[in-house]
Amino acid sequence: MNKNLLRSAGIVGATLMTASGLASCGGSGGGSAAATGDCESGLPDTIKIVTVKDQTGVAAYTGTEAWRGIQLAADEINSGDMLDGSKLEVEVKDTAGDVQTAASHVTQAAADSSVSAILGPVLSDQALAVAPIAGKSEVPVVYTQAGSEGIVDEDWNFRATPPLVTYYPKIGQYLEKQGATSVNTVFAADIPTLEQLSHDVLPSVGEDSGFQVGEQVATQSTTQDYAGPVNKAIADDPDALGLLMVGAQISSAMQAVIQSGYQGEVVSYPNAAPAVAEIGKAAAGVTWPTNFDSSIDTPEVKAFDEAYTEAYDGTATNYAAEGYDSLMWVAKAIEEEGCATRDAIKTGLEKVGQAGFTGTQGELTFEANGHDARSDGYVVQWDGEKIVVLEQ
Amino acid sequence: MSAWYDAHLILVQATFISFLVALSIQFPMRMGVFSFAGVANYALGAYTAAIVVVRSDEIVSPVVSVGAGVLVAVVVSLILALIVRRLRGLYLAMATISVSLIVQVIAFNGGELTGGASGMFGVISDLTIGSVIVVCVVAAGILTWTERGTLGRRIDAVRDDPELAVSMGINVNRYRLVAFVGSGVFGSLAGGLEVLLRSTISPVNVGFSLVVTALTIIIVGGYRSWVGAAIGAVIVTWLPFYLQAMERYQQVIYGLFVVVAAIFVPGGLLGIADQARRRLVRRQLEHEDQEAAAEQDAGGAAVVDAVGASRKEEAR
Amino acid sequence: MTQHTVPPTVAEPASALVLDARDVAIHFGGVKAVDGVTMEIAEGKIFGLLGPNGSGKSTILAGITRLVPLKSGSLTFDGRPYDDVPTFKLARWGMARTFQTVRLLGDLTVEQNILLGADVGRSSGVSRRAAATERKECVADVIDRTGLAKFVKWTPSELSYGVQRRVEIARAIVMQPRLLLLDEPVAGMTKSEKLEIAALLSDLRAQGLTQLLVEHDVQMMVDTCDHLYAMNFGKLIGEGVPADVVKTPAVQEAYMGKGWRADA
Amino acid sequence: MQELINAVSLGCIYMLFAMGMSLVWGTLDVLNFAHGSIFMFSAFSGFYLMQETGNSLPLAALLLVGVVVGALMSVLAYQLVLRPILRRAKDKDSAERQILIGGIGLAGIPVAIVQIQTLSNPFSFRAGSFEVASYDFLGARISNIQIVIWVVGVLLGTAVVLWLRRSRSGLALRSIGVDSEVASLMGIDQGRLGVAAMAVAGGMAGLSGALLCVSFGALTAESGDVLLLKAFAIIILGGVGSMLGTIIGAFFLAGAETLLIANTSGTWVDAVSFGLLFLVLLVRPQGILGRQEVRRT
Repeated sequence: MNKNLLRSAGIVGATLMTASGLASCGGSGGGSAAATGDCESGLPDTIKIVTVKDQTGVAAYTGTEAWRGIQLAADEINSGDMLDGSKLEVEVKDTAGDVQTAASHVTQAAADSSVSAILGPVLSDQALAVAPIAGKSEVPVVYTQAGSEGIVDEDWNFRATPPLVTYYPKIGQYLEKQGATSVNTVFAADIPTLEQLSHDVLPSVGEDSGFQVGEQVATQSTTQDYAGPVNKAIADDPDALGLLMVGAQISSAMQAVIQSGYQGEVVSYPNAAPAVAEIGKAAAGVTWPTNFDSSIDTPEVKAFDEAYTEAYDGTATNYAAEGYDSLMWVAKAIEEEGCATRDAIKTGLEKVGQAGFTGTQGELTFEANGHDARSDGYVVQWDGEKIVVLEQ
Repeated sequence: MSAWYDAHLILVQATFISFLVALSIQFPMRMGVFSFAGVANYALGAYTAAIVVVRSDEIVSPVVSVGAGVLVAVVVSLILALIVRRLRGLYLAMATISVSLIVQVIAFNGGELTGGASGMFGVISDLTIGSVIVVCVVAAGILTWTERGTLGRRIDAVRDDPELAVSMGINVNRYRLVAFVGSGVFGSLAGGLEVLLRSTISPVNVGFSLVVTALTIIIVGGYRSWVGAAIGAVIVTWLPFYLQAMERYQQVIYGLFVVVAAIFVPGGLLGIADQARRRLVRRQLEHEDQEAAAEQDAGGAAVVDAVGASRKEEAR
Repeated sequence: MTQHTVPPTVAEPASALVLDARDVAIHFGGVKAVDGVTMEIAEGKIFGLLGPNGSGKSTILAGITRLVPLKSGSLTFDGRPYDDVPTFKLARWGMARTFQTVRLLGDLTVEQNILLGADVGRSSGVSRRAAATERKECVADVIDRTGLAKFVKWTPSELSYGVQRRVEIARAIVMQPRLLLLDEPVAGMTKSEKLEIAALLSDLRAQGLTQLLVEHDVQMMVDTCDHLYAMNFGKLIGEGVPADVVKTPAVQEAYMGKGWRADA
Repeated sequence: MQELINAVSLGCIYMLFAMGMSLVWGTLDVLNFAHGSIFMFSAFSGFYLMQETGNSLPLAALLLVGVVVGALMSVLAYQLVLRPILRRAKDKDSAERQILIGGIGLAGIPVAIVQIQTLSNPFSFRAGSFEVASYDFLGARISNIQIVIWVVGVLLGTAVVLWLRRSRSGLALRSIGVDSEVASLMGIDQGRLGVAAMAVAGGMAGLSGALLCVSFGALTAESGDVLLLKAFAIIILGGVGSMLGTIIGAFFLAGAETLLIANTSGTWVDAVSFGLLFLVLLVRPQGILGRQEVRRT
């Protein structure tokens, strides 16, 4: 129950990487079959990739969207014959919002010697449980979202989504332009990433961009009534207000801001997109940095959005874009090595990562020896009817 | 076998850990103590073990790290037992849920020590599933002893009728104290072993949902014996796995399953077995009675009378 | 075998009284449920406590067994004051009781219910094994004498009411008590069942078991008891030889002639 | 002043949710763990209806949908699950356990259905014709939905208390709570009264679901869970069986939470409010207005 809420919170789990120096516990129990065989004979006819993401449960929307992106990527790879006649066969396993289920699926996929690589879960707590398993059984796992610390510290683990905190500083340029000198926040303190945004990232951005972070009102994932916290945060009438929480909470918080009559800037983060769209005109002016938006004007985004709209109606989401990029990364790795064993894919992912590539999330570079994605990000704003890109 | 085992390792581990978690609530329940402090004990066990492992420079034996957690949980349980000794029933349940939630919030706010909201990771140890199984077997052995003979009867009396129990010379308060301590031991063992197996722990893992899981295990399996907890742990761990074939509707099916169990299997699956056994014994007795009536004279007739009276009683 | 029900002499009693309850008062909020009652229970006799519903009989039993606290007064058992001794210890000292309603454990068999009484831990044996053997013999003996041999494997819900009550008495007797408190043991029974119980109690007295019998069946009290206390509104309204006590105006009035004349 | 307004609004919300749960717990011995799901699903039904018909329903219609769906679900839960459990249970303790677990199982079903339907996205009544607006009031701000919640809270709170105290059926219901055996001897039809009580409880859950969906801006499939635990705390705090106790408990918790948020770091809110609950229980083991069980042997 409580846990469910918190899990839905984990979606945003993007975190600044800190070199914590943890040794990987990688054992030497690697398997031995198709996906772990040799590369002499080139690529097999089919390469099996297992996707382990929430299709039901509290975070269903993240996993189902990511799966859509992955399928689009697979279609493109297979129909475009990118892998020299060899086909990707992607399969999805539902974690149902449960850590244990996620870990169990990864263990099974790892034990199945025909599986070449795994696309890992989106929630940080699931990813944290999966990471050591990947290390132990020596199977490459590529995550989207899942931004907590400690995930890609383990060898064999890769992340295709730039952690939120790495591109969030972009909001500084916007706030500076608006002449903001004081910023207060309301944030969900039990979500590591959001706590970090409020306590560390915003204040340090402020030092460069000329604003100070004052009142920071901590709330919990169990908080439902935002009238109190919002009123406390706007008591000294700051120039800008940061709203950093998840799911229905962000709607509640915006509702409270609108009711309070607050007139300053409101900044948030990518989770705000569905909430502002729901609220409509009253939410005009809410601004946030993001790694993807369907209105961004690059050829990659245009093509992806078109394919998405054709396949599923509606506009592409960041989760779908991340899923797409993650499989593309794997395909590029296979292409690079000309081999689809687990070892080769791991090496390929590292090589492609170190070189960087352009995906739907823009120009991706990778840190941690090619394991962890980074991008510049964009700043977007809800104008009352649609999302417009301010900083590209 | 080995391939199957490798693929299902997580579920096998989870079964044993769930068994211990369920015991942390079932053990006090058997003594009539409706306490959910087991979840708090799980958190204490897990965090203590994690802190010991992560903070020390050398490799710590699981005996030391898990043992430290058990020690902390037992001390806390003893103090808690003294504080809440006036509370009964759902009031006690609520008070102990409060304690569990407070422990969770402390974990959130523990800063450096507990890793705050992100929790702790990299809790590396050489604990094997074998040791976990040994712990479970030992626990089951000890519990078997408490479920039989004099001690078993006394525990039944303490649960079903505490006033009767004291009138029979049983120190009910001491049993209640033992109930809390037992909950502390089982809960902290579950937490400590789990964190060493999984290498991570965060406040998310020690919330109210653990209460729900443990309760479901106990009710589905049966609350009167550790065997019930074992049956429940297997079902609650493996059923969702096999329900995956239902895809999106697995949670709906699972809910229906629990509802049906609650209505039709009040004593849990273990209760069904018990009932069947009893019915068999009764049938045997009746058979003997009939033989006795046929063979004996007036003395036997009186017994048959009494039997007849009790049958009428039953029919009412 | 019968000697087993005679409690082993623990120590030389300081007083001839098994139970001495002096000026006992028990209040619930503002209600004076028991108000200054004195009872002296001497060894080897059956004492009766008579009174209509709500007169405070059961409450004083609860006070004597320390299930409810006293407002004032003092309690002595075998010469030892026990105002701050918990109920379970009292049971180990040798105070056994039955309850007004049937309090059998539904999940246990008759035998297991009776064994619960034998578990009390007042063992006088030298070794544990000897104690266990003694206990076993005692249980077998009691089951035999209470006529429950046929029912040992049954569960309470399968028994008639009368048999259930007999199981309760058996459970109390196997505790080898020094004093047996019986709270309305024949309420709701047929006449023949009542006679059976009365005979059982007299038999126990013959073996030297001191008893305090709480009832409102006047006839049975007169027939069974050696000494009678009568209560109403939380106070004693008479005591002495049973046949005399029930004839006093106060008792007659309390009972409005009901049970007594009808049964006489 | 602003804190007071916020606290009273939150208190009314807690009260509306907890009263229904308290009603059936105190009278029918049903601690309904599905109450939170009923709350959530009622609101979702309004949302679903709007989405499917493409209508922008007015607030009154959404509230009505909430009440009807809530009452229906609650009665169904009682007739199909909770009542059979009560009938089969051999004693009070086992009934308590089975009811608890039956409720937990039940609760999971609507949550799972809504998760499937929404893919766990929040849902809201924004497409409705009701516009949230706020006004300055004695130097603080109050919104129209807050006013609606106050009015509904006061009216319903009073109505339920009066119903239980004054009306014939209310008194009969209370007598079931005190002693169901005596009540049935007195010729009280427990089945029909039980259904009525469950309908009232479910209706209140549905109403609060719809109101909260507007007031909080949006709900998710799991929104009921948090409230459920709080309502559990509130009822225990006030004392099971006492409606007035539940009302006091609701405002106590709301007041404590609002004060805590205003004056401390918000991360300790749950710890402090459950800590307070814990302390109250230590001083008064039966809750603030709970019946002290006097047991005469």
